[in-house]
Amino acid sequence: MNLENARVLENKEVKPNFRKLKLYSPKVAAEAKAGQFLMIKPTVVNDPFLGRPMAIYDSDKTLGIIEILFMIKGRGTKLLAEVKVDDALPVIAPLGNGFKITETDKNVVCIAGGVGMAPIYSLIKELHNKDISNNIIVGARTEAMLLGLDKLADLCMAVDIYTDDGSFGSKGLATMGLENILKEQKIDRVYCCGSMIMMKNVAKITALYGIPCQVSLEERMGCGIGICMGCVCGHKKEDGSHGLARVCYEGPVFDAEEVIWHE
Amino acid sequence: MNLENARVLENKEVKPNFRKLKLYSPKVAAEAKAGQFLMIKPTVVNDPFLGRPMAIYDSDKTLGIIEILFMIKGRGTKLLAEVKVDDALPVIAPLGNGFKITETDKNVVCIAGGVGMAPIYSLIKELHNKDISNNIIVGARTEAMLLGLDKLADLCMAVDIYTDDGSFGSKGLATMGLENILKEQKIDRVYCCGSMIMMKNVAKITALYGIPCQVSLEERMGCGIGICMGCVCGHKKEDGSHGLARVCYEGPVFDAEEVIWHE
Amino acid sequence: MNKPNLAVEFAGIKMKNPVMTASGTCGYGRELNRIFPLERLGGISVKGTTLEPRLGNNMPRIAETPAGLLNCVGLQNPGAVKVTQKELPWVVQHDLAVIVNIAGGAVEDYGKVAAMVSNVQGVAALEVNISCPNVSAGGMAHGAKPETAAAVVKEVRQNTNLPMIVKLSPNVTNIVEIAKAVEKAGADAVSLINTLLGMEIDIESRSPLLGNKVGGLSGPAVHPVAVRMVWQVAQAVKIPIIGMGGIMTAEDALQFMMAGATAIAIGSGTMVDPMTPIKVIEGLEEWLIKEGIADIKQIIGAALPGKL
Amino acid sequence: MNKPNLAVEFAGIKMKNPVMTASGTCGYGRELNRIFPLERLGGISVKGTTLEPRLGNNMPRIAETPAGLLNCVGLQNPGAVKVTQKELPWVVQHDLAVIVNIAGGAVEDYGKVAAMVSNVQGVAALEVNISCPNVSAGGMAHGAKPETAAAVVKEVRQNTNLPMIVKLSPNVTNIVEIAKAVEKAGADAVSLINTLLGMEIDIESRSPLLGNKVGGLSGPAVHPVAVRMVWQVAQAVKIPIIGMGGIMTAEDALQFMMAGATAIAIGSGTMVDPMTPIKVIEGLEEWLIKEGIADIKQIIGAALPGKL
Ligand SMILES: Cc1cc2nc3c(=O)[nH]c(=O)nc-3n(C[C@H](O)[C@H](O)[C@H](O)COP(=O)(O)OP(=O)(O)OC[C@H]3O[C@@H](n4cnc5c(N)ncnc54)[C@H](O)[C@@H]3O)c2cc1C
Ligand SMILES: Cc1cc2nc3c(=O)[nH]c(=O)nc-3n(C[C@H](O)[C@H](O)[C@H](O)COP(=O)(O)OP(=O)(O)OC[C@H]3O[C@@H](n4cnc5c(N)ncnc54)[C@H](O)[C@@H]3O)c2cc1C
Ligand SMILES: Cc1cc2nc3c(=O)[nH]c(=O)nc-3n(C[C@H](O)[C@H](O)[C@H](O)COP(=O)(O)O)c2cc1C
Ligand SMILES: Cc1cc2nc3c(=O)[nH]c(=O)nc-3n(C[C@H](O)[C@H](O)[C@H](O)COP(=O)(O)O)c2cc1C
Ligand code: FES
Ligand code: FES
Repeated sequence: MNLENARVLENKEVKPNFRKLKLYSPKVAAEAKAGQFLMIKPTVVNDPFLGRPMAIYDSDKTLGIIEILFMIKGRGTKLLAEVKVDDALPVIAPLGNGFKITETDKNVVCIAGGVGMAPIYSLIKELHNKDISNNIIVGARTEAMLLGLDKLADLCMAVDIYTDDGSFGSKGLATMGLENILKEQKIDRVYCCGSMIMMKNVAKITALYGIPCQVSLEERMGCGIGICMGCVCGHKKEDGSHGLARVCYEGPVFDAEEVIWHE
Repeated sequence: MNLENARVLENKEVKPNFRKLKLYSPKVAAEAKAGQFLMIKPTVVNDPFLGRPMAIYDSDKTLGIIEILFMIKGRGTKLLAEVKVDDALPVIAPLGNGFKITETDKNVVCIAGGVGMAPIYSLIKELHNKDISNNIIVGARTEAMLLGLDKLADLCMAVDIYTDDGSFGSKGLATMGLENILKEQKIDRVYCCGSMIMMKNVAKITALYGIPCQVSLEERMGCGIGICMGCVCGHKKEDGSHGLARVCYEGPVFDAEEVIWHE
Repeated sequence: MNKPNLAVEFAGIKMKNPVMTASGTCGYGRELNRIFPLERLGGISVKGTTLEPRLGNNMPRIAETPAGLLNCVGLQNPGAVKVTQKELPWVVQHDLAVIVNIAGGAVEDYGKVAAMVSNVQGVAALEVNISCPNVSAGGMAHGAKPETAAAVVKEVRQNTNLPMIVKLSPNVTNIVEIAKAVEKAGADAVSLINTLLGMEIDIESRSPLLGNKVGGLSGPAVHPVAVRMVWQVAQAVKIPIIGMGGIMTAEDALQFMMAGATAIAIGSGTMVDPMTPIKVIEGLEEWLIKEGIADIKQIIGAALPGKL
Repeated sequence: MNKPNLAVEFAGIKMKNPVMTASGTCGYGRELNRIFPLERLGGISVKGTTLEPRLGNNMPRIAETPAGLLNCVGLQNPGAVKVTQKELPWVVQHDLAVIVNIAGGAVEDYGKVAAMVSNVQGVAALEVNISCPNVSAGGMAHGAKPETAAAVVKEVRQNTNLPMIVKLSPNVTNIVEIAKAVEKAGADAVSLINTLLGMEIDIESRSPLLGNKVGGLSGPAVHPVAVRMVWQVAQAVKIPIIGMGGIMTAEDALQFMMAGATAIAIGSGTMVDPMTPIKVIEGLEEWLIKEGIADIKQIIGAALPGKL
């Protein structure tokens, strides 16, 4: 884990309301694992006060570069959208436990919903490097919210696309794509990051098919480093008892079956 | 009075711990009078919360540029020292009443102590444009705190320089220079901006010689626009009664004889 | 959509929009009127008026704090006679609700000031500041206890027919108790919050920075405390509430209204950017349009229990 | 100049420097120890321990505010048994003052937890959090009144021989009164301030944002209130004070010490930047060197009246 002011190399709009930041941060780039995140602040002063959790979208150890992909949502991301090249942004990273890849997996599924593409893309890259066969499903409400397709194209990866309104790819939910695949192929593992409802449904489907699944959860965070108990989710322990786990510290990636989903 | 985010054109160190900012602000440049000030913030967010009062050091109506000259003192000026070209800084300006110039004056004295040069320089420029003969006295603790000499040289103005430690110019206080001039010449008016103790002494001397004097005061400010009563100084009214005046609104320039100086 | 209706009416006070400037942060309106037409505001609460002229506290009177400021202006004002003769006649010419903030040390002083101010035609209401130290009770604020707060309110009630807003101090264990006490004593509305007592120490001189040592904290820093108090008080009293504390944006103001405030006031925000009240008014209008709400009154108290 | 002496000793607690992490913002130290060696700290106040395990409040538990945050974690902790068996034995291995923050609903619970924790070898002191709602008195905080505060303190006193620090709530009209009451009841030190009660409303959903509706405000926003309270309490009690509230820098910490605090604690500052406590320790040392002060104890209370 590193605490540093990372220099902005690029701040680019990728779609209306979505931007990508390139940051110079060699130490983080060297350590980052797929599914880990960072806490980032748009200013060096105390306004905003808290860091914003953001998945590490991409990292390049050689160049010492990391990327984040984000949606402009509230005040913090609005300010983040306005940072300039050469600004130095406070960053704590990499944080949390990323996706656990099983080297012996033959064929997996990765599902990204909307900006959930951020952690999923770095996972896809790693699976690609490890030559694990991967079915990629991307879902979004509408075409304007489909992210990361350019980067997937650069990796020459085929992608199954679903939009709620049918504006691009198939009309419908990404979970439809998942069911199709599970019906037809032998799948060793499913990975997912998207809205809570999407992840809950993916967890349901994979449980039905008896296939292990990992999800990357989202919660409001205070510290991002496990000290404030601000970001807990309902969690089944190994002994079956119910408790709480910190999304920032025990997560953000959990085995889907450990998660107690809200109704 | 204008409220705007002024773009930084240049941020330059003029002496260790002293910097000059050039800002693009055509409306302010068009309105600014010598001795007026602005409220400026180093960030667009709420940290720091209050604007910092700064004299308008120079302005160029044609180019739409204003300048401030400042000492790095506390957190706000530290942040101001770090702004980058193209940053947009919240500015309220021009504020307060500047120096009152009497067109019929023949021969005046301007005294600047340290960073008090900021408002005095713009006054010198205006007197120069009006062809009023001007004796300039600059005082500072030491050579490293002598400011604006380059700009005065550009105006081809002769300057009497005093440093407390004799590191440059004459050793001693600027008030010594004032007494010398008052003994030798017929002076119509004295203008001064410097430390409180310098201004108080200048006020004493000019009172003794019966020469009108204007001083530019400094006080901690809340609003800078006269609404909070945060910046008052002791003030003699025309009827001789003692009251309070707002440095930001009735000042910052006052007739020295109106000011009730602290002991 | 048509322009949404921003007007509110409460305790007999009519405002074209719910946005006021807070007492002590807008003088009598003269300076702000040079920046924007005062009529744009729903109301103005003028600087606290005391019976005698007051010079206020020693300098420094302002200390910056994280997301806020401390002030110890100390009720500098020309006294009730000059205020009623010179200041109020000017401000009441303008088409906005003019609220006169009154303050005092002794309980009787409040009554006297109230009577004097009530004679001025065009004043919309009194705002009774009970955060001032109670001179006859050892310097504790009038507003610190239900009984002392009620005593001031009763005294003013006897001296005015104007709507009476009572401005509550947040420096109490139980704001609800105080709000109920002033309601019972005859208040027509409450406004909250006044400033939180704070201190900044100058580590160079190793002493408190402000001339008065302690000062009142205001600005965004106090916003969550103020919203909480409005939300609590709104559930306990029937009289309307003016909410304030740290409002910088329309969103900040909406929080107060959803917490139960009928109108809101802006203090520190105006000091930092004098256009803040106008930006808030415009922001409220935009938000109503975006949400398709025809009348701002519909959101008052929306976040109170039972309203979901 | 030689290295200045940063060590402080008070109420029988020895610290190599006056900087602690505040309860609830450092767990039991395990996570921070991966970032810097825990021994660098003067002390640690572990997460509030209750008799029974507690799951805490619903999400969201954190809301950002201007220069601060609201939390409603709600004392999530594994309960006194697990804390004494699993957590404390780990943290007391480290060379720093381990302070165990205890909390409860019923007065007797405090006594029971105190007794259990006091059996753990190596604990330096107890910190009694009296900001929790008093279950047998209708949910008002124990710390809201002198009598109820004193009752908790007496109960704990009977169950421990460890130094007892009492942590005061700032949500009171008169903090001095409470501080005096707990001193009289047997407190060896006081720590202040706990969080200010606040609320943030989510204008999208038109309801309070936090799972518990209200939460505790901390961070720089509260610094001036906390400094003021320490300054007031320091003039009224003889027992030492641990000051906290919004410390981000050595300068912030120095304000507390000049106001009369013997030690200081950092909470929100650590959350935003886990190196904050270390930066503060280093900053204090630098400041002492710059000022030519050999021992930090010399500045304790420097800003109190009569010290100038
Ligand atoms: C582990 C993790 C990884 C994430 N990765 C990404 C990513 O790669 N790209 C992306 O666009 N978003 C991501 N998010 C969500 C992102 O953190 C929020 O959208 C962002 O914090 C909103 O900040 P704001 O200032 O714009 O919103 P505001 O509402 O102004 O924020 C106020 C506070 O609420 C918190 N908050 C608000 N919404 C969320 C949310 N949905 N999740 C968590 N905290 C929230 C903020 O962090 C802040 O503390 C991630 C969240 C988590 C927990
Ligand atoms: C009318 C006027 C014109 C000024 N012109 C100049 C100028 O041209 N160049 C220059 O270097 N300085 C000038 N000053 C002083 C300048 O405003 C302060 O040095 C500056 O505000 C310090 O800010 P800071 O954040 O570095 O200090 P901090 O101590 O961190 O500031 C904290 C607060 O105190 C206020 N403050 C601190 N010191 C002063 C001070 N000496 N005067 C007023 N407010 C203060 C700040 O504005 C801020 O609100 C002027 C002051 C006034 C009133
Ligand atoms: C400089 C200053 C002066 C104030 N004077 C008064 C006053 O005279 N009477 C009063 O009731 N409140 C006074 N207040 C309190 C404000 O009216 C308001 O209640 C408080 O500042 C919170 O609002 P804000 O955060 O928007 O500033 C003053 C506040 C400030 C900052
Ligand atoms: C997330 C969080 C959890 C807290 N939990 C506790 C607690 O369990 N017991 C306690 O006495 N104080 C608790 N506090 C209060 C802090 O210990 C401290 O008193 C307060 O936050 C002020 O300090 P700060 O501004 O440095 O954070 C908590 C504060 C935060 C932010
Ligand atoms: S955000 Fe603090 S524990 Fe997870
Ligand atoms: S700074 Fe507000 S009146 Fe001068």
